[in-house]
Amino acid sequence: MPVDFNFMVGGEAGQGVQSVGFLLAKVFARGGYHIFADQDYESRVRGGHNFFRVRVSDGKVDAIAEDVDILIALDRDSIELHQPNMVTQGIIIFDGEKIKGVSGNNGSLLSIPLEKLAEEKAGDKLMINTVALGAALSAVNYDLNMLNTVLVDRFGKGEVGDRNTAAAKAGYDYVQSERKGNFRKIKPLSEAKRMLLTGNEAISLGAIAAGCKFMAAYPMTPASSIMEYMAAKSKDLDLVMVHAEDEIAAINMAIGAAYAGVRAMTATSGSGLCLMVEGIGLAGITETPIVIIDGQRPGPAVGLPTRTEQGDLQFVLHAHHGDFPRAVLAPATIEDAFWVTTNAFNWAEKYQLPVIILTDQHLASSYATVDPLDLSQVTIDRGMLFSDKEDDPSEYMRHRVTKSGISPRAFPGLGKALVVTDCDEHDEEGHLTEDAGERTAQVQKRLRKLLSLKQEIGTPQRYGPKKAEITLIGWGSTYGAIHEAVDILRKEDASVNMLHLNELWPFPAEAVADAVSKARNSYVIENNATGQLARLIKAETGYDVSGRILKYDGRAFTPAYIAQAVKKEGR
Amino acid sequence: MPVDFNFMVGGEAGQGVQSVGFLLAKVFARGGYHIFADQDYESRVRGGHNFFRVRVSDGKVDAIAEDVDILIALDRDSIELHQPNMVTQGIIIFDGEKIKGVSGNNGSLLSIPLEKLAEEKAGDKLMINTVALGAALSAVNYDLNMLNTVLVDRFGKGEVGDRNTAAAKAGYDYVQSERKGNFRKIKPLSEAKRMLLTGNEAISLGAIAAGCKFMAAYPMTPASSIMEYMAAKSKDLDLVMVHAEDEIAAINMAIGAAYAGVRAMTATSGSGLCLMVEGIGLAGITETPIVIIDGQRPGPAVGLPTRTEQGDLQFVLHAHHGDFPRAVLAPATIEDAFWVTTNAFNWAEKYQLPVIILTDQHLASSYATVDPLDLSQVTIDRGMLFSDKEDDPSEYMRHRVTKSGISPRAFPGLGKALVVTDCDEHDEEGHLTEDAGERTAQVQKRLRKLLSLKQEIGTPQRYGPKKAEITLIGWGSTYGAIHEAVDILRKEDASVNMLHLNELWPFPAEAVADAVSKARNSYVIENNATGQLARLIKAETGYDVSGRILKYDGRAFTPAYIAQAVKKEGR
Amino acid sequence: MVTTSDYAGLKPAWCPGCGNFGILNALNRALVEMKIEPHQVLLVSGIGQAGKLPHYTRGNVFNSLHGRPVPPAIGARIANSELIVIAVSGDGDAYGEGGNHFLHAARRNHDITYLVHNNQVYGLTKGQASPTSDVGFVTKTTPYGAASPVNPIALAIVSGASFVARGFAGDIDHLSHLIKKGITHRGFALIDILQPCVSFNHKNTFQWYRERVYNLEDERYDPSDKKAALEKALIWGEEIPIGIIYEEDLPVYEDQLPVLSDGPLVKQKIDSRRVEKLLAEFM
Amino acid sequence: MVTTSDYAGLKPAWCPGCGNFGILNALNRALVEMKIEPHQVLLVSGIGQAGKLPHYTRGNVFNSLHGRPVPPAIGARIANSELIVIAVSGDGDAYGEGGNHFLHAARRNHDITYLVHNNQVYGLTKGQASPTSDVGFVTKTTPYGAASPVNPIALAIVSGASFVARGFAGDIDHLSHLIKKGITHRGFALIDILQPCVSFNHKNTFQWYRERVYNLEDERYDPSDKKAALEKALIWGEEIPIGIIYEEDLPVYEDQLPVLSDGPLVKQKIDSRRVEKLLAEFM
Ligand SMILES: Cc1ncc(C[n+]2csc(CCOP(=O)(O)OP(=O)(O)O)c2C)c(N)n1
Ligand SMILES: Cc1ncc(C[n+]2csc(CCOP(=O)(O)OP(=O)(O)O)c2C)c(N)n1
Ligand code: SF4
Ligand code: SF4
Ligand SMILES: [Mg+2]
Ligand SMILES: [Mg+2]
Repeated sequence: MPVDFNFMVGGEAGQGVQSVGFLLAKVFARGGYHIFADQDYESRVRGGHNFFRVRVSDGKVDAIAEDVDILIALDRDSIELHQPNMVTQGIIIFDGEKIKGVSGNNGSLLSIPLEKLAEEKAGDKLMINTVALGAALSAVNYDLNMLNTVLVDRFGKGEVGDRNTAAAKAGYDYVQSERKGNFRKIKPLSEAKRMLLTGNEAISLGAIAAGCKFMAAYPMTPASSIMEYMAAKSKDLDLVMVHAEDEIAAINMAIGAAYAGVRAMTATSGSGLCLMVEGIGLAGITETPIVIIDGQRPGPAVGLPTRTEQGDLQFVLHAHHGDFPRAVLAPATIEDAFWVTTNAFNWAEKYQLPVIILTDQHLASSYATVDPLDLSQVTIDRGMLFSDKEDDPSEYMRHRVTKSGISPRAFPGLGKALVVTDCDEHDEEGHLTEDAGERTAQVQKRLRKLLSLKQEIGTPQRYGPKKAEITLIGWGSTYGAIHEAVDILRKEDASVNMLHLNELWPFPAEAVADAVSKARNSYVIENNATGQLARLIKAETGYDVSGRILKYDGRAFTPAYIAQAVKKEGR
Repeated sequence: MPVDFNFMVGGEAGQGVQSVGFLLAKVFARGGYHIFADQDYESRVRGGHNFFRVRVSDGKVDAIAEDVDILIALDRDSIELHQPNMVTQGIIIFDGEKIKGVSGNNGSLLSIPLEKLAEEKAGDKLMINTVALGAALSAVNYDLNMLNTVLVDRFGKGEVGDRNTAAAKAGYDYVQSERKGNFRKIKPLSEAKRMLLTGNEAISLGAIAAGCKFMAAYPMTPASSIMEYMAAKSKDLDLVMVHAEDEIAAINMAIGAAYAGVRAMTATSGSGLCLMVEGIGLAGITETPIVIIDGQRPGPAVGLPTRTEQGDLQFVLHAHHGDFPRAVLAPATIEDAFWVTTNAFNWAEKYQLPVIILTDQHLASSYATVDPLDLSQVTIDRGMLFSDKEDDPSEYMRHRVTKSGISPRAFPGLGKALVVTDCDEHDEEGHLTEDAGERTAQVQKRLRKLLSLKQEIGTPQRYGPKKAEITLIGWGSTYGAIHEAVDILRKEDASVNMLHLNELWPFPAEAVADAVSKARNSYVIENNATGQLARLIKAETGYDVSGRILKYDGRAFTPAYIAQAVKKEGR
Repeated sequence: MVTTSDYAGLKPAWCPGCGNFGILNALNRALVEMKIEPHQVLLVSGIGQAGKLPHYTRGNVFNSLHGRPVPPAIGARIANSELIVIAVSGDGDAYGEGGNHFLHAARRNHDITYLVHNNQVYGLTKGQASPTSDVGFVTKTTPYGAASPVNPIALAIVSGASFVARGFAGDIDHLSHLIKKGITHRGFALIDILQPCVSFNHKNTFQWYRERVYNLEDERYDPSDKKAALEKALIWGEEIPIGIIYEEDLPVYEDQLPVLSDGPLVKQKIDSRRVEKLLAEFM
Repeated sequence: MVTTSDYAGLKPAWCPGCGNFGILNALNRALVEMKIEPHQVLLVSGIGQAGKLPHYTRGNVFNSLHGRPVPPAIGARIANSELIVIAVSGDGDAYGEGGNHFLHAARRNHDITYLVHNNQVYGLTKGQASPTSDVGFVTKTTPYGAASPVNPIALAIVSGASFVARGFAGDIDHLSHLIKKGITHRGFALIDILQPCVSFNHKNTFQWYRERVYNLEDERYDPSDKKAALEKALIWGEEIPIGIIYEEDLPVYEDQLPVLSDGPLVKQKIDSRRVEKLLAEFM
């Protein structure tokens, strides 16, 4: 029987929901399963309601499911809120001694004296999480040893590790003896080695692999964990992460570092990006390569700080006054986030412009299993560089007008060439000018870079039959959900395929025009309120999509939601 | 003989080019002529090269001409740079004792000992400007008394006034005696009372007429003169202008004032607008009415600080993350700037959203004669207001979900209703929420306002025959130049008309689609490098224009330039 | 009569034991004791745990952007000079993102009261260093320890604020007294409040502050002496003075605006015809 | 040998008689005397008359946004710790638009030299008040007179800058000496320079400054005493001290970055394979 099984852990902020969820995911990842896990949390540190969903599958999964097979409910709200999602044979694990008088139709209630067991068997009331974890694994007859090694990896071999394994065992045994294995069995598969990581971790790794040596940022959900990861690795990986006073400083520091010759980036979310807009233009006119990560969340303004949205597309395409080139990328999956990021640094330097990576809270904080990354596939292309040795440094002009629009870069202080640039319009040397001719030449030179950059843009990813009556079009983090929705619909004999973009600007107009014009019905699937990609498609191809499946409540799409919506549109 | 005559004053910054130019314009405006005058200046306080062009016509003019009839050259550069533009019978007035060895084919050289006359007749070397002014007027046999009253208005009746009139007379007499009236004659017309004012003055007057009582801004060319005008009138007109520490503070102060119940605005240019982007979203989500003046200049970044461009269109349409309504207006002429501004305040309050007025350096600092404004035509519509008297203040909810999307406003402290709002997503009361349903309701409510706002948008202005082979499409300050280009082309028997937009968002898609689809050839005329309106048309109508006549060297279009370009496109 | 129940707002989403509760109580008490009704007050806050405070009491509320409570507070105060305007920030909000507004609001001496919940850490975003984190404070964004902190008290004094005080969330009586003084004071009144964050700041705890704070009113201290105030402002470590550190009658920005002497701007009528006289100037 | 001609840049577009010429001369002289070659220097400026300076000398130049010379200067300094990084601002640039960066760069004590051409007015935008305009200074944007000014010297000291000086554009010898000291100093070195603007500031003229400035080196003044420095910082009016007002050896931001001890970041190779060990942590 194929495995596609869903756990959920629910509780208040501060109860360790994240930790239980992560360990669950880890233990199945170690067992060779594919994992997709997402996090739903409020903008508070204690209390409220958080949950963590772990989807365990023996095939590749890139999206979350709505159904829940096993719910670990650390509080009463978790039961009340999520019972409707329980499958009929689902199990709700909770501490009946703490949460009294629970009832309901969906899912059978499996009350376990979590706290008591934690105290008795592990000598620590706070171990209830681990007891629940053991219980959950027991409810699918999973291998307890697998959990033990994960716990030891996490908590060490000392007392804490021991107490955790004891707690896990207590939960495991309790369920076994209570229910006598009267459950479905999920066994570890052959031990395929996969990594389990979040979108933000993938981006950070991509940046480091690409040789990013400088990051400056200001904390903002969901981008903060990138700065935190970079900071944590700064010593070992020889890089610098500056926690700046604000986002304006952050982007300007990164620009300074990039001008001086190191690969540099910043990361933020909508509100912070607003403050970086002037810096984007600074990078544009000084032709300084920088990478900007925009972790989208619902706007406008502070909006829903810990939720997801894809509402920044039109903003990042046009952020800043005047006309100059930029690139906009949007990773489709967690693995893609790694590759897109390495690519971003190359494009930034080859074309000497700002590259914006649009990710979102959903991609940023979801976990997925990823096959080992082949680092030998990472290419580093620093673009055209001026060399003192080959050319006369006294002739160097930072903004030389060339056919391609690309002027070789030199780095200040590394040679004798003086590297001069200016956020005023400048002449070829970089000095400020008001001359109409020089101005025109520089504008054209900068825009010419788009011509070759356009050639780099890959064809959007297609999935499903070449020809179909319905084409679902998406971008960025919705890839997994749309992909799976196609499967669901095709199983129901619909003629559906998918077109998905992870490179948004320069826009692959031809491929999209082709797809939209050929489909009888084309629907954009977007996590925003107006269909920003649909608007972009219209602007770039003239085509109207036939429908927009939009969601802007801050929650991610599920495959089932999309499939349902497509069917509704069809009616 | 119809009058359409062009003066130019050229010289270094600090030589009083602006003052001579303004007085020239004034003297002809007083004489009943229509005036259009523009200023070309560098980003420096002394030196360099500035010029001021004054077009004098007996019919309405809204654009500058390229030809020069009389050039007042205060330095040598002025002659060298502008001689090519002189008409064959043109005259170059200069001080041959200071500027020696001048020659050239275009325009006859009229050397006048300006400095000597200033010293001898007015007792002040610095009066050379006024001497030149007198000379220029003499060269068209204009009424010297008219100049005298203008000088007295400007310099008072005291010694300074006297010396100025003496200087003017000296120049006037010198030319009369030298050339014996051997010139074209321009006589004052019936004294039609018209105002002579700049675009920024028109905007300021519009704001004051609309009841704007609070402005906060940070100086930036070409918007600074709005803050300076507002500050100058703050005492007499009972308003407040705060020179803020930066643009972020400026827009946020304006938002605070608007929230508290007064009409409020800010003004800036591209770089400053970049810093206001987060504030735009704040106004969006808190539904606070503010008016933002964006005086466009060439970008990106600091670009060409004292030049003109229309490069902010796409930026202001999409500035900020997330989806929420806004309005974007772009005055066509200096008179229009007044009306557009009064309108902006009404829309801002009726729909409780940010309204952006796109002007540019050209419109901001050009002068035109405007027929007396009929203030009784100014309407004040403050939108839906909550009243303590009619309703129970304890039931008041700032963000009540209504059919129109508009929730009545109350002002804090004026009644017992508590006015609560938040830049987080909020519930109807204004308190922060993370609820998916409330979020969705608020997004929809805000976007619904666009439906009624759309009804307010007027039909774009048409000029020329209803049907034509060529339609020229423009927006904002290019109105005058395009309008006149149509005349030029039609005189040459071309079949041309014009479609011009001064209300850009919500976009009048139907009218534009109709025009573009009916014209055999449609050309956008835009002061930017990529054709931002063309892009907007495509996005909103799906239609491609047939061509783009673009200019992005920081200089405004002239009618002749456009006519020429259209003919080239046709080929 | 104004009672505590008039100030009963939504249930706080703060962590149990957070210092913010003390500040909320002190503020409510001050307002009640001053007999101010909720509709007379405008609370303008930024984003952060501190920024949520206005939702947990009652009044007019403008919960603004991160780092930006001060400018809208100024705008609103100028628009309606009858409003009691209180801006509320966290330390990151006030001195990090909002540093520039802080400086200039102090310098222009706007007539608002500014409560800064200074927990020396970023609470809402989960524990990064703030501009006031003690030197060496290790967080996920400052693995080598935070740089030397800003000194908000000294900054406010040298910038020109006319009322500069430090409170402690653990001393509600004293804090509510300071808040009353701040509200009564004409001009920019900064109250920087030591606020333990039980979740992310395990250094500057209630205990830590309690062992260090001492009340300036207990010594013969004259807050009108700027030099002495600056000396007090430099004290931080074994001892931490709380109370009014600097207070002076200094020119207030709003007082120099001629129009405000005719009453609140918001109450003044709009009359387009007044522009007539301006039009004449262009003839 | 480095000579003055190495520093001959474009022809300045400043007004004749502007104080900026003195600053340009003093800087060039300092660089020549320190035997620094143009390619070793990075000048990062903002927008304003002061911001144009780098074009009028020679070196690597990053002419940045208004208010933003400091952050890119920091970024560049971290990227290449062998560069001599000098940031250049006007008073509006540094203390208005750029106020927040100023505070925090001082606080973190980054190793750059910061020249602020303080003409107490906005020059390039034609005469509006600046944050340092004397109180009461009437301009088109401050018709009722400017509010009390920021005190850059005091701000820098209380924020944590380790070198704080004031120069005068009319005393090139002294100023060039200060600039040399500033460049040599490790840490954030602010040199606030009194710079007459002959076009828009008719109050604070060469004459006005000359009558007031006195050199701290002429009295027995110890710049390492913070309290004394703060007292000096408060002096403005009849007398204006110039010279090094505060200097201390304080921890420098860049010194705590472990990677910089291996030489400039920009010289370090990119090696993607080093990520291998990180990948293992996710298994
Ligand atoms: C422009 C912007 N940048 C960053 C954030 C993210 N953010 C929200 S609160 C906060 C800091 C909170 O720290 P503090 O101001 O000290 O408040 P506390 O939570 O400690 O009370 C940050 C960085 C944001 N909302 N907006
Ligand atoms: C974001 C932004 N705001 C405003 C401006 C316009 N601007 C250019 S220079 C300047 C102020 C100049 O004053 P200061 O910094 O004192 O330099 P000075 O010209 O006096 O040397 C301003 C406001 C700008 N370029 N960018
Ligand atoms: S994180 Fe800290 S500041 Fe925020 S509510 Fe919890 S204890 Fe208070
Ligand atoms: S305006 Fe002032 S600061 Fe600018 S160049 Fe002229 S004198 Fe110097
Ligand atoms: Mg804090
Ligand atoms: Mg200045």
